[in-house]
Amino acid sequence: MRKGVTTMSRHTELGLSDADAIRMYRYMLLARTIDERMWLLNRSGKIPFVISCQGHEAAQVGAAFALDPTRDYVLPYYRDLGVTLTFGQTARDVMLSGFAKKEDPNSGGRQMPGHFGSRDKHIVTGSSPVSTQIPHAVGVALAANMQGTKLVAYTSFGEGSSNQGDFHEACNFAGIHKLPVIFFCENNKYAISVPYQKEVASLHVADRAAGYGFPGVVVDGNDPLAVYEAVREAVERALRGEGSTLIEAVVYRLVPHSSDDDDRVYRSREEVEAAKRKDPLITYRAYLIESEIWTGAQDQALRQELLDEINQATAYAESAPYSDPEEALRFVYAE
Amino acid sequence: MRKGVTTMSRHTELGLSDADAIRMYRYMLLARTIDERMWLLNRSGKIPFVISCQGHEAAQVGAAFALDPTRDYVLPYYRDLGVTLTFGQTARDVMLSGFAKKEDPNSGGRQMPGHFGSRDKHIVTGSSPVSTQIPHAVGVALAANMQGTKLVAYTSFGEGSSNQGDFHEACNFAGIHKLPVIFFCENNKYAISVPYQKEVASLHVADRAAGYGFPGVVVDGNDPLAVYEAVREAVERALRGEGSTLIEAVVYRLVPHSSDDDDRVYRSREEVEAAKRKDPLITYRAYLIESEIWTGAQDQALRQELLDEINQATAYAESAPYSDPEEALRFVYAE
Amino acid sequence: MATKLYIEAIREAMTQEMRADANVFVMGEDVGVRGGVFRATQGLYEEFGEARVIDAPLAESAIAGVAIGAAAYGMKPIAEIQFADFIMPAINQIVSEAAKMRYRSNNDWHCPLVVRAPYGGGVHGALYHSQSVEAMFYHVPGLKVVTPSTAYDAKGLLIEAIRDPDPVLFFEHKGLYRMVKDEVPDEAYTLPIGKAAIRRTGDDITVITYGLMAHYALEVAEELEKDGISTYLLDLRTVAPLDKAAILAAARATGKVLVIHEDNKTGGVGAEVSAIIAEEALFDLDAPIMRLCGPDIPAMPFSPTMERFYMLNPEKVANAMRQLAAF
Amino acid sequence: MATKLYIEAIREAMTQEMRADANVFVMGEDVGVRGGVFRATQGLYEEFGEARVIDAPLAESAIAGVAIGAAAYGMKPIAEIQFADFIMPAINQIVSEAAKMRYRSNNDWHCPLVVRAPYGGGVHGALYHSQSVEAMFYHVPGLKVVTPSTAYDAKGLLIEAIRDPDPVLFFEHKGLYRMVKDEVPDEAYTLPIGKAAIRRTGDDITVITYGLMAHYALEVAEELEKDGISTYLLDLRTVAPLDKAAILAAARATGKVLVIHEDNKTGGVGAEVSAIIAEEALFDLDAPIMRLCGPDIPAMPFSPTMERFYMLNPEKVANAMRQLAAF
Ligand SMILES: Cc1ncc(C[n+]2csc(CCOP(=O)(O)OP(=O)(O)O)c2C)c(N)n1
Ligand SMILES: Cc1ncc(C[n+]2csc(CCOP(=O)(O)OP(=O)(O)O)c2C)c(N)n1
Ligand SMILES: [Mg+2]
Ligand SMILES: [Mg+2]
Repeated sequence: MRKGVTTMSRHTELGLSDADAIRMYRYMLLARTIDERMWLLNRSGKIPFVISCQGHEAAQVGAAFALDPTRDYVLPYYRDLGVTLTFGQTARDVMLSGFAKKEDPNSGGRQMPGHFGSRDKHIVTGSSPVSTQIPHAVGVALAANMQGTKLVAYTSFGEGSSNQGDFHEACNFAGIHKLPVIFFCENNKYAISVPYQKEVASLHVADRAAGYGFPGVVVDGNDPLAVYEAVREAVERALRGEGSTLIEAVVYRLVPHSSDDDDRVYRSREEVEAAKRKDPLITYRAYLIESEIWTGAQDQALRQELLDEINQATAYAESAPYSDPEEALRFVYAE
Repeated sequence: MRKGVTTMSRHTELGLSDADAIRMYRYMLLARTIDERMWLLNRSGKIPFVISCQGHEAAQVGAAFALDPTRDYVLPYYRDLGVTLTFGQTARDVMLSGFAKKEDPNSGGRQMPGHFGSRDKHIVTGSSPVSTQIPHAVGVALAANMQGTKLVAYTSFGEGSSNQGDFHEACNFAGIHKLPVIFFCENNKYAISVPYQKEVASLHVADRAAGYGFPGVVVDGNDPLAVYEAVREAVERALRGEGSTLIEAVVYRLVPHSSDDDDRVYRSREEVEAAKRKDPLITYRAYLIESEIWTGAQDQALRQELLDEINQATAYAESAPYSDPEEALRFVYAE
Repeated sequence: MATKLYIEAIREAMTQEMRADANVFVMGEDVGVRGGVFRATQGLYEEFGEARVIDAPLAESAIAGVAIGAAAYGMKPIAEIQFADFIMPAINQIVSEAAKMRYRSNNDWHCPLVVRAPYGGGVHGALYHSQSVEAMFYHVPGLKVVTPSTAYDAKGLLIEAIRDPDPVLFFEHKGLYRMVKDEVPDEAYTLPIGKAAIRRTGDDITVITYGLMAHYALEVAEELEKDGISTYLLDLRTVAPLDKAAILAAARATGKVLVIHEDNKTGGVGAEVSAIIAEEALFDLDAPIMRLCGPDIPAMPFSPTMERFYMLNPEKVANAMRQLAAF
Repeated sequence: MATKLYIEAIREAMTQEMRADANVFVMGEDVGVRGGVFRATQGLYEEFGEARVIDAPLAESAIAGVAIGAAAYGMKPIAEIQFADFIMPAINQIVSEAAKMRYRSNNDWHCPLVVRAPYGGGVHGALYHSQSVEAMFYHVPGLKVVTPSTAYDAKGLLIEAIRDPDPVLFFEHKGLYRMVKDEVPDEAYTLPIGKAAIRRTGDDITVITYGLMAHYALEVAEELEKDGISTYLLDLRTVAPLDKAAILAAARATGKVLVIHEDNKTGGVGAEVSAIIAEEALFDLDAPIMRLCGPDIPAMPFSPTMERFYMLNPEKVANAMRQLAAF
């Protein structure tokens, strides 16, 4: 189906330029391609661990695009490569983290990959125990309020993690103080092997917002534009001083939970195949092409460009030095 | 207003006999009168601590009346004297606990008053940290299910305590497994000094049920019959295997939080006076008299009877022995 | 110099730091209009308003977690846990997050948080309003744990804790709030975290302790002096980091060491104090390293007979000190 | 007798107890269809069904709290915490509830709960999948804490833990799961909680340890034997309650004690072991009580250089043992 130049495409209706729409795609593809590389490196024994964003890219990039990296703060979780790339992390950063090298900007090689953090990129340092970042986001919003700074604190987590007490306590706190927080749940219907109906009692995670006096929204997480729209609305609410929003982006994790997992035990291949047909990398590219702002040739070129970038990043990271062993003793306290 | 014999009164409509309706009143009055005595004992320096049920009696007795003490288990909180009396504790039990005597059935004088527990009365032992009993109730229900026993696990807590992570995690667990639990929130609008709008973000605590896939109900906690009705419905649901219910009983705490509190700093006297006019002990007695099943003379007689019981209980408890000091070493583990 | 109550010193430390630094704020249950259930924050709400004296919902993990987020952003939160017993729901935030934020980010982020909590027994607080909880934290690298025994120390150490760029747990013995009064300068001052105080020197026995027990030990030491037993008394003041140099010097001063704490014995702070001495000053010892501690029972009962059984008191302290002196 | 892996012994203990007692059930994250992220519960779901092998929501406080309620009612839950690092959100339930239920009810209620959790490092687990957490619990009266080092001990102690009427924390070193294999009877048997095992006797030095380190120490002891250094090796097996008699006997056997653990040093289990000896066997010592432990840093880094720096290994153990022998 071809559109005439006068027919507005969806991104234009949302106020996004063609270049923006393509930039979103670029980040999604960068995230995916890095992730694929990480798996290769893991399977070839070069890095001990990978935890994936595959299938979540549209949700992550769509959401991060609605934020302002110079104004807002993000408190992502381990899958959120799409968020941290949009906030300025590079393929090299990610590879340095994968190889656990000294230069890793997240942690100097101290943490596993997927444990993001960068003060100058407004990415608050994260840990492994799930959901602990959710009250931190509320604290960032509270602090900014106190200092008279307008910003949005964005935090994301899986639907499994919305069952932790910290989610509840944080939402309630934010609700009471009408804080500018976006609670972004990437609902991929599994917490490792545990399926949605065994981990979440409500039909939607978004239903939980009713308990905190702010809106809960369900959005198709395979559609970056729909996610962008929902998050942008939440940002506007937050900046108007109207408080928090809980957004549930429905996605699917296309690969096992992590490099240590084998998902064949708990998910049928048919289910995974069906989800792959809705892979946002495919559907969004199709959208761009249909909108006549993107071509197969451009796509090929972009893929090559990103691969080059990732190849360089990998080579750099692989040969970069580890921290000296005694470095382990540093930064327990201020020095 | 007089009613003819043919006009059904509310309790009759609920299937409660006149004797039942009066028994409810008796428990309410017993709870109130014991509580008043505890304050006197505290103010005269005889017992170090009191935490009150005053204002919550209708909610507590109405709820407990809908349960079956031989079948169901209760996991109450510190205010729930009305529940534990209805489940068979006596004035003497309460006084032994107030005086921290060896014979105290809750704890042998180990815990403060208001920390209930009695295996043979189906009252699961409780602690001070709020909300920990909520997952225990879910565990009782789960265990009974596993053993093929039909029962209801009833747990109660303040609205402040509904902000703890344990509330959320427990409700979610119960929701997933459709367990026979009644989550009963006694919303007195304060957590010690913190008013509702600073502690709970949702308009009603009951709104939170939406996040757990079971019904949430708000009921007038000053009306024992309304509470009875709501809890009975929840019991029936639970026994039919349809799962949990969250019930919010709106009440008012008529006295300070505890004997260590001074509520004049944070509540206006007008507010307290207004609440006292809705005191369930007054309104429910009026209902009984209006229904022509109770008279002023009977009321006087009952008050005297309860006072006698409490006097005896007090005298008994006061002269009962303390545990020997070395008893403190016992029951750390099975002996 | 004016004498002030322990609790007044604490209140004054907070008040002065809040005046001096707009980033300092207080958050906890009932800390606002009510001024705290012990009145430690009394007057703060009136002076600084509800935006800086926040009555938090009843949710300790959120109190810690929100404070951690605010601290990471650049504020200096003072979170109050109403009773130390109720810090348990916040342990994940304190241990997994506050303690590890600087380390895990390779010094990119840090967490200038103070958590205040009243601990300790002997006040009819029963099982859940009497506990000592310092031993659950002194083992955790990344945390500092302060347990002052005097009003002077409380003020100086609390101001230091608020200014510290890393998380500090500040445990206040609730029995001291209104029992202890000593000279406290009106102006702000700091005392270093991690430095013990020598309360007296002596030749016969060494007592190492902290909190309420520092008072009992001092009282008893003065009494024993009359019987010719001279006591070297070290008040740790900070249980993490421990002042190792001061501990070793104290042990060497007399060669006979008694470690005292109210907390139950097994795995308490006294274990580490003893182990440090046994590792680094063993040949300076003339007697086994004694410990006088609470019994290993889950917590302190409510009944006065059993509560007294649990609690140390000057008499039990005197017995142990005399026993060591006689060794 | 067949040799079995450490993890197989654990699985077998659960399987046999579940067959023997319908009240025993398993609950935790991914313990069902997935058989646990380490496969410790593999096959249980197939044999016992989803009602007794419960895939819990991702909420550790509920896992502990629901299990506690079920235990109070009369079931015998085995709760799995996926990694010991993630036990922190459940501490309030474990410490305030499970540990105190019998005590606070004056023996009216009790809590026959087992909490299993894999702990320990050296497996590229980084800061939050490598920690040792036993020191946060061994101080808490009302809990028992078991840390087996062999498949034989793991099975016997786990069966004992399941049958124990009180709460037991059962910490499995994840590095041992597939590294250690030894003779394990096919039938059910129990070993007493609170009894240490003498792995070898010797005259020159005593090593007291547990977990993975027990293997390193044994390996090194055999090597040192060739150099004429004879080692008495005590494997604690249970860190709460500690086997005091065995500790004292071990210390007295050689007069030179080295305590080893992977957990960081300050306030670790080694502190109490050392303090017990310094209190009750001081004059039997010929050397300071040495401790060889992880460094006092928040946790073990991911990078192999820093992880190796943290972890003890046979070489570091040998150095310490030789140093002590030379004393
Ligand atoms: C407190 C805690 N418990 C357990 C884990 C182990 N774990 C890591 S990810 C995960 C599942 C998370 O599921 P969800 O929140 O849905 O996120 P998803 O991985 O599906 O994106 C679990 C159980 C953890 N990291 N933290
Ligand atoms: C975990 C924990 N934190 C703090 C306290 C101290 N505390 C006891 S009761 C209470 C307020 C409870 O409010 P709510 O749940 O509304 O019950 P109410 O007393 O109003 O009936 C607080 C803060 C506690 N007991 N437990
Ligand atoms: Mg998920
Ligand atoms: Mg309330």
